[in-house]
Amino acid sequence: MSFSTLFVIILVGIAVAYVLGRSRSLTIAGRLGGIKSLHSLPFYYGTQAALWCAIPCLILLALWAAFDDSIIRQIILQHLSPEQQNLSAQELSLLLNTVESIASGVSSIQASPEVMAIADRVISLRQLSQTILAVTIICALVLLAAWGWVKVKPEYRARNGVERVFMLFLLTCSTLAIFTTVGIVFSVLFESIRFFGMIPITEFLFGTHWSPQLAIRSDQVGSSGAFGAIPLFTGTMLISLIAMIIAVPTGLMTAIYLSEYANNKVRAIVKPLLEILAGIPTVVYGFFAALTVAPMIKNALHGLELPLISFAIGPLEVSGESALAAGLVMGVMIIPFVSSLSDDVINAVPQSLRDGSYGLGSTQSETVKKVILPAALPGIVGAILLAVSRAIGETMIVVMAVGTAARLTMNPLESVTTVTVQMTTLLIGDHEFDSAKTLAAFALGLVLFVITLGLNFFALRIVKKYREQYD
Amino acid sequence: MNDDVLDVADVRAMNEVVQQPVVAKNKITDISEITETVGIPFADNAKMSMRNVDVFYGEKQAIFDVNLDIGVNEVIAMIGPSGCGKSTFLRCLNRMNDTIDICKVTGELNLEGQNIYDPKLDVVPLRARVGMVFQKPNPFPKSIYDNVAYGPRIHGLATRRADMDEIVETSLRRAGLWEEVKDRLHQPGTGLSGGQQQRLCIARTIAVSPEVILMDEPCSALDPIATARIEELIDELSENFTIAIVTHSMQQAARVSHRTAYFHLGKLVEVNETEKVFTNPDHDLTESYITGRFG
Amino acid sequence: MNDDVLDVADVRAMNEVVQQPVVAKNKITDISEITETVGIPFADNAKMSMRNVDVFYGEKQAIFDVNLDIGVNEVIAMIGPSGCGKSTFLRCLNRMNDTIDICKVTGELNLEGQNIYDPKLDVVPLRARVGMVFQKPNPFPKSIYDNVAYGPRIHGLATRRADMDEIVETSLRRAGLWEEVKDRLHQPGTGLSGGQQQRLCIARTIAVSPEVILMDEPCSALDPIATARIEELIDELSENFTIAIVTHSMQQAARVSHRTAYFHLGKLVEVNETEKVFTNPDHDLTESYITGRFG
Amino acid sequence: MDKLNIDQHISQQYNAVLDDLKTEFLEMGGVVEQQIIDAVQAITKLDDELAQKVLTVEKEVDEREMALDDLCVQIIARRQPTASDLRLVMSISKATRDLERMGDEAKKIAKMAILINETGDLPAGFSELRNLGRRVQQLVNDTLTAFARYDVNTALQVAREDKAIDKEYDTAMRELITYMMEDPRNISRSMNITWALRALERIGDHASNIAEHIIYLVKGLDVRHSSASEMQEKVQQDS
Amino acid sequence: MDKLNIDQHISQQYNAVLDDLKTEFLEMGGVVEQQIIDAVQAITKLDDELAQKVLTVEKEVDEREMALDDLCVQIIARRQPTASDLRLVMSISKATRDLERMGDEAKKIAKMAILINETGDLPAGFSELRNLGRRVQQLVNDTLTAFARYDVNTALQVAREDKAIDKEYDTAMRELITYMMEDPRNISRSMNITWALRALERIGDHASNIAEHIIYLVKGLDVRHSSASEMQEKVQQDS
Amino acid sequence: MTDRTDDNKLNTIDLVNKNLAKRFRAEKRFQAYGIASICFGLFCLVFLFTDIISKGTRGFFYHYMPMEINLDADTLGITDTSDTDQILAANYTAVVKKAVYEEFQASGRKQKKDARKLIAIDATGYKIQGLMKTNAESLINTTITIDVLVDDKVDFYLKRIGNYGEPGKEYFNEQQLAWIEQLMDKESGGLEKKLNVAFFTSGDSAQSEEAGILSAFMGSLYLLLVTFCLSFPIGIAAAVYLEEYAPKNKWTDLIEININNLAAVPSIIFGLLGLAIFLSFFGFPRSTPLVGGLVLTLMTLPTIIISSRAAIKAVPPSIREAAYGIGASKMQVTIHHVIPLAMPGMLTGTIIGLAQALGESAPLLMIGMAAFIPDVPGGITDPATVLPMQIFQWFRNADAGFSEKASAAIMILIMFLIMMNALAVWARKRLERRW
Ligand SMILES: Nc1ncnc2c1ncn2[C@@H]1O[C@H](COP(=O)(O)OP(=O)(O)OP(=O)(O)O)[C@@H](O)[C@H]1O
Ligand SMILES: Nc1ncnc2c1ncn2[C@@H]1O[C@H](COP(=O)(O)OP(=O)(O)OP(=O)(O)O)[C@@H](O)[C@H]1O
Ligand SMILES: [Mg+2]
Ligand SMILES: [Mg+2]
Ligand SMILES: O=P([O-])([O-])[O-]
Repeated sequence: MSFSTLFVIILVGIAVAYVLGRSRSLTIAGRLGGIKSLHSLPFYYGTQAALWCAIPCLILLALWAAFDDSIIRQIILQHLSPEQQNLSAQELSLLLNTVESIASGVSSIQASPEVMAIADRVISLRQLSQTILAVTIICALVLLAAWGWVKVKPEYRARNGVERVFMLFLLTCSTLAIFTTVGIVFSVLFESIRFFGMIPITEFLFGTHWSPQLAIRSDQVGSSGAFGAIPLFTGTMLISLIAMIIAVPTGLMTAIYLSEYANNKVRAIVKPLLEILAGIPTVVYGFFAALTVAPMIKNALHGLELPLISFAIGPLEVSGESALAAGLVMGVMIIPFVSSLSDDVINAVPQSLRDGSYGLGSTQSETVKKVILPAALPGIVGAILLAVSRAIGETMIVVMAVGTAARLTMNPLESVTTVTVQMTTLLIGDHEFDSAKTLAAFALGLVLFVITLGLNFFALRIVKKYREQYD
Repeated sequence: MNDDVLDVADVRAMNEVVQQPVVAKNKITDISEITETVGIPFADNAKMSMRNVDVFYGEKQAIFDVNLDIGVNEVIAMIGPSGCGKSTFLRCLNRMNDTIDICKVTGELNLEGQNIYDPKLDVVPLRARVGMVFQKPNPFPKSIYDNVAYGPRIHGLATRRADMDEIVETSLRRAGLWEEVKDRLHQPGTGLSGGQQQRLCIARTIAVSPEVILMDEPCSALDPIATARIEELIDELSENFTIAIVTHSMQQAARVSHRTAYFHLGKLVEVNETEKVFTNPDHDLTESYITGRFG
Repeated sequence: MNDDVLDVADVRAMNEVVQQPVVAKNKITDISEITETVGIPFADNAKMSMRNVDVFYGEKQAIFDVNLDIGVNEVIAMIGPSGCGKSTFLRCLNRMNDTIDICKVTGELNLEGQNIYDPKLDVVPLRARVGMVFQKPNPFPKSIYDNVAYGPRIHGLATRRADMDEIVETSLRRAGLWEEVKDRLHQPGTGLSGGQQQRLCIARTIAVSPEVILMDEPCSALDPIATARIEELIDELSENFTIAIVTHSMQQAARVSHRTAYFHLGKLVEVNETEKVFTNPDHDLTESYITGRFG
Repeated sequence: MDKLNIDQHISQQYNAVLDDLKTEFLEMGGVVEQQIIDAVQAITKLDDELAQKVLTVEKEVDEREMALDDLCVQIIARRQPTASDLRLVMSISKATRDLERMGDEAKKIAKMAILINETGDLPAGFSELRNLGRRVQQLVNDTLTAFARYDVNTALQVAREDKAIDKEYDTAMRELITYMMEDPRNISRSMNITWALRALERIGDHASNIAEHIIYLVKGLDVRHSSASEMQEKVQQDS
Repeated sequence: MDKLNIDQHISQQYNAVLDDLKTEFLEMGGVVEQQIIDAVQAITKLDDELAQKVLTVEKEVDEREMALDDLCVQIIARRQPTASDLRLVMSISKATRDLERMGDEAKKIAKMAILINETGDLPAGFSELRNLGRRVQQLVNDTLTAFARYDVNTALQVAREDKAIDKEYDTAMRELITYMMEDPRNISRSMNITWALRALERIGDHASNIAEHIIYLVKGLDVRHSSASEMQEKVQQDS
Repeated sequence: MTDRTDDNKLNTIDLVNKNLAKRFRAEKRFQAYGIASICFGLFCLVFLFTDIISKGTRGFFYHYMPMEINLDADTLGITDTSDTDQILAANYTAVVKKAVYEEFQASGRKQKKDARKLIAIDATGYKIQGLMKTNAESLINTTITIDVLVDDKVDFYLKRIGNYGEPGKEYFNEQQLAWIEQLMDKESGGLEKKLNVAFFTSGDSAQSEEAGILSAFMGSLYLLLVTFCLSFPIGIAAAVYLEEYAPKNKWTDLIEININNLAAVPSIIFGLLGLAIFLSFFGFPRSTPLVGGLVLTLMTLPTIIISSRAAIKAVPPSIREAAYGIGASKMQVTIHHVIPLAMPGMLTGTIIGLAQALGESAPLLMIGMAAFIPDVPGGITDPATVLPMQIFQWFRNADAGFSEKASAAIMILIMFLIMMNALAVWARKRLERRW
């Protein structure tokens, strides 16, 4: 019997246990004069019985599924002929793969009789395993259902038991977030440590030259490339800065206008429209930035002689992958992010403050500027910090619209590169997993994580503090 | 035994027959019969005078033909069942109703003879003259000083720092808060207790030297001790300001006001000296309301 | 002229000297001096009896050594200044405080001789015996019928539909709501007016036939008319239930209760017949509180 | 919607308590009235037993007075009455005192009856006593009825009638003094009659006081210390 | 924090109103006391002018009574007093009545003074009148002081003293009757003295009533209709 | 004092009036900024949409040309029509080429080569193979007329004829241009622009004219399925635990801070997580919706938990108290009251989270879902790609034809998203309750 069949059998068993437990409790209740004489409602007795069945059986099934193959493999390995046991690790795994494919009937290749014998053995072992499992589970189901049935007594605290299980389930789910964070840290930490074993951390953090491409040829003597991450961070900062310059004033003013000035009709139309901007996938923005905005900027600005600037540096030079394009588009993407977060905090400012201000005879803009914004300021700052962290971590727009040349510049018309772009370029495609080049991506990831973590931590603290003010 | 003597049975029987309240003056069962306000709705030295005021929320009329004067330095209380239009009427007096789109006010509302609903009139200076204190204390999340200074600042009432300091101090003193806060003027106003906050709001209102102060259930969010303080304050303020107060608590109206106006379903039923209203009101409805025959 | 005669000046002078309240019984200025409850905290036919109850919120003690009996079918009112621990004490009586993590209760609290803080005791049946009505009417967003039927359902009090119908009808009748809602039992309970909602909540509570009903400021969110209805209802319910009610309104305590308990800073200062408390309380603090000398 | 019944308090209990108050008051009035009748009968018929009964009933009246006063205080403390309810409570609180005083006076009459009985003689003044007794008794009855019915007109009539009774008392007094002067040995016993007459007059005064309270109760007008015609005027002005 | 002053109402106004009430009451007491002194002086010295003054003051007393009653009703309607405050208001509302009655009795004495003056003769009983007058006057003074000081002991003393005064009155009465019997021509005038004595006795009674109100006010005990010793007992039990 | 006040009053009103004009000007300016901001936002939206629509609509269409093709058994190299192997392995391009030469009357190597470049030979070959598979018997040695796809460059050029500079023209020489002209002029049987059905029904392809979005679409669908099945129950359970059960201590604070932080961790970091944990550590198969779903589950969980918590918080505590007050147990309170009442908010949060997941690409980049996957995945463990990745792939492809396919795919993706948002709105409307 396959796992899925067994699974269905277990489900049926659980259902039966539930029905049995419930009906028995009802019978008992009938004898004793109503459900009131039971400790718990019949539903709980049923559920308790079902849980008795479900938990052990499902655990058994899961364990079996997890270790089934490796145990069989161990058994096979022990029964290999001596010469087979002397094979190199690679050859052995090749052999085992062949056996596997024969046993599962994927390939009909004719192999050597020994191999065929092993395959046969695997098949018979598997059948045996399945049978044992099936028998165990069915027995367990019957026994546990009976146990659950016997357990139904008027004074038995079924509800309390069920509730404890329920709570454990909830607890497990909530700890997942911690495991995720731990997972993130672990998944970047070890690789990063290895990376810093190859490249000194100071060079990585304070070096101003980034050219990991040099390291492609691992046979090249003494070539570890240049891993100074400063240009990446300045690039990231430049683009984020441009994005924030676009997004913050626009988003903020939009939020203010919508929540304070606009009448209901306008708000009902404009707000969801702007929220569409937030829902558009970043890959679309990237596409837009690379194919529409970047050429447009280039066409518009390239060779332009601005009165003051060109005096110093001559006609403008605009790169086809300018930071400006990516920053602009990122800014547009972040507008709704800023505006809806600010909108929330502005709306959270109690109406009574507005009334108070109007009641003193202030105009609407005075109320906004002198009462509402100061009141909402911590929240708005928090919102902006969250937006910044979003901009820093943004990947697809920059991957699509920004070059890979790491240049240490603050000129928005030049092409720069960002942390996330480098991470993707370093990891995409199949390189050796151990090369400094690949590991550098993890190190970048670690630094990015730490930076955004810091920002978020800061932002969340501010937002939280602000929320408490009116609670 | 004399048959004429009132014995217990007699008394019971008589009571059965006379199951009626003490008074049955102008008995009203149909609200539409109320056409005119009884008592003394007018004043000789009117600060504000309202004539034939109707207020509509969209199609729905909330105030019907109200005529009322508010005298100089008078405390007038407005009472009545929930939804009778007290707040609506009060908010007409400094056009706070303008913030509600569907609200329409007709009739004549004069502040010292000037029609406040004159389309040419600007609400900003009007609200500086007719201040408002709200149900829930709503200090701005600024320092105590800035809270009080806010009004004078936006209206440009003080140019020099010293002037502003003086306005702030005077206002806080008048609101009976100075002693309690003078050492922490630059701490946030939201850190005060509820009653202190409400007094701060009053200080903020009087800082722009209004002539009239409107209060909409100013104590309903406060505990009894703070309420008593505010009531005390209202009494003191009435020396310099004209005050109109809406309250759900008849006792409060009884305590603080000079005259009491009773609203019922949007109509102004009775206005009288407070003593009179609470011991011997003129109108049957007022009587029934204040004796708890309906809410 | 005889010099002995009290003239106006004399009177004034005398009043200056005798600037004191009428009574000065056991004058207390330091709360720590209060050690024992004055009046009659105990009852012969106690439904619930509390002995040496202390309640802590973390480090902070909110209730100090309270001893109190609640008699069968008695209405006991708990009054006192804000934050004195009325709600805290009330919520001990059916262990609603369990929902607050930091809250710790010590002492003996008995319901008909059974210690309700016995660790082996299950709160679920306890709360079915000691029901609670809250400050704000809080009907479930379900139909009126389901609101009332919820309790009986989770406690398995009725198996057949007809039984349940009967429980629902009886409870609504007792709560004085049946006539008003019988035609719309399947409309949402949230569609009722505030007062009706509160009565629905009372019906919901009595549907599980509790023995004791706890009410924490049940009328503070209601208008006067609804309040009066609920007070009326409390009176009727006291025929069958034991009721403990916390209220901020002394008048309400005066109106509805048989005995009144006065709390002060976590201590039970006085328990007495309500008449006595409101005309001639035994303790100075009670006197000062009810006469409005502090809030 | 909650329906509006303007005649009844929202609180039925409050209604019941106010009704109780009024009933108790009228009951006490009934007891006092009976006391007066008994006392007059006792003195005119020299019925010692009846007189004793009046004396014992006096205790009940006293208790009733205290109970009523207590109830008034209770109502004020528990219900915070206003307007007409407050006037009802205050009137009753004051009128109770008058009823009690009437009872006292009846007791006095009864005592006189016993005294006269002891000395055994029948001095003059009995017919006056009987006449005045009848009028006063009627007056008290009218007063109570006026109270029960909140009847201002009857109350005004009571006030007027009291003035008439005062006149009659004066006449009787003068006659009695003449009689005393004629036969000084009887002075002591005649003095008893005098006191009884005086007691009847006081009862009339108290009835008139109650009438004033009725007017206050119904009209909210304080008509004390005004003559009957002034009262009439004030009342008419008001309505 | 708002500081707690247990002696004062949170509302200063309420305090002020209650103070006002008490002051007004004591002022009225002062007026009545003066009236009594004047009346006694008028009748013992046969001072017509003084007697006239008493009569005119009576109007003021009446007005004061009505004003005080009005104030009591106002306070109940506007402040909802409870406990001691309520007892204060109720006591004053009742005691005012007693004061007014005292004034009335003083007026009666003054009237008698005028009557006696008219007839010109000085019948017997003046010394008794003077004695009783002095005692009653002192009693009234004590009563008012006890009220002003919320002094239960003095109040109890007043109650006891009243009983003594009653005794003295009885003696005086008996003497007067003897005197009348001796000289029947004087009956009419002696009757006037009788009424005056009686009035003084009544004043004492009213003072004793006020003393009872003081005990109610301070102790919350209704000690009416009990003897002085019973009162004492009750009061001692309470504290 | 009172005198001073009176002075003040006069002063006040005068002062107030004096400053009025200035204050109203400031008011007007401020409003103008607000309107400008909104206009900018709306302009961006409109610009973005017009840009994408104008580029994308072309991607849905393609130019076809009806052509007569002679299925000559010899040229095909088929000897036995019942032999499937023969049918499959037949030389279909040869017949197509022959037909093409005939169509353009091309002769000579050069001309033939030019002619071949105008038609999608391979695609046509597959098409004929498809026909032959079912109907070899009857079709062999006949001449059929089918719509053949033109070459993607031709298509590109045709779509832009008349545009400024006629982009694409540079791909062709004189001869080819003449032929194209000739085809366009033809009365009937010439070029025809038709809806590109293959775009919807086929997977990715190296040839832009054959590339379709079906595999990516199915990949997205599987991915969403996995994400939904995991994140919805787990998210709700976690939210319920944190709001209803968790005691307030360091441990729960830690969980809370963690969740809030995870919500703002850059998505690419989740990619690293998936790469290190699921692929390297657990050894799950690469490029599968299963792994993608797991990664996106971790990524969307914070969103769902946060919005669910907000929804649970919005359930008035009074409801809980009410239930506790009549003796409901914690689980009963949660299941009977809290979850049903919070459901609209939870669902909205979930759908928004899923919409995010649908548009997400950076983490998938890390776990190898950027691979070239022409086959439509049959389950969650088959290698697959998703719509945003497909767009990214096509965008990076130098071939001009892919760019407009990418635009078309974007339109599909956005439509998908809008539908999901509409679903959220609908669900909220449907489940919302009044209190
Ligand atoms: N913004 C509004 N839109 C529509 N109707 C309104 C609005 N505000 C108030 N109303 C209606 O106008 C009437 C009067 O309302 P108002 O708030 O003035 O009553 P109120 O006497 O202040 O009641 P409360 O004592 O409850 O504050 C009510 O019937 C109410 O429903
Ligand atoms: N959950 C809690 N955590 C900590 N302290 C609390 C909590 N609830 C109440 N307290 C404190 O316990 C004391 C008593 O509070 P409680 O709510 O019982 O007062 P109360 O008499 O009901 O006041 P109110 O009349 O304002 O309802 C107060 O000092 C309060 O600050
Ligand atoms: Mg209002
Ligand atoms: Mg509380
Ligand atoms: O008590 P009186 O003196 O009024 O009879």
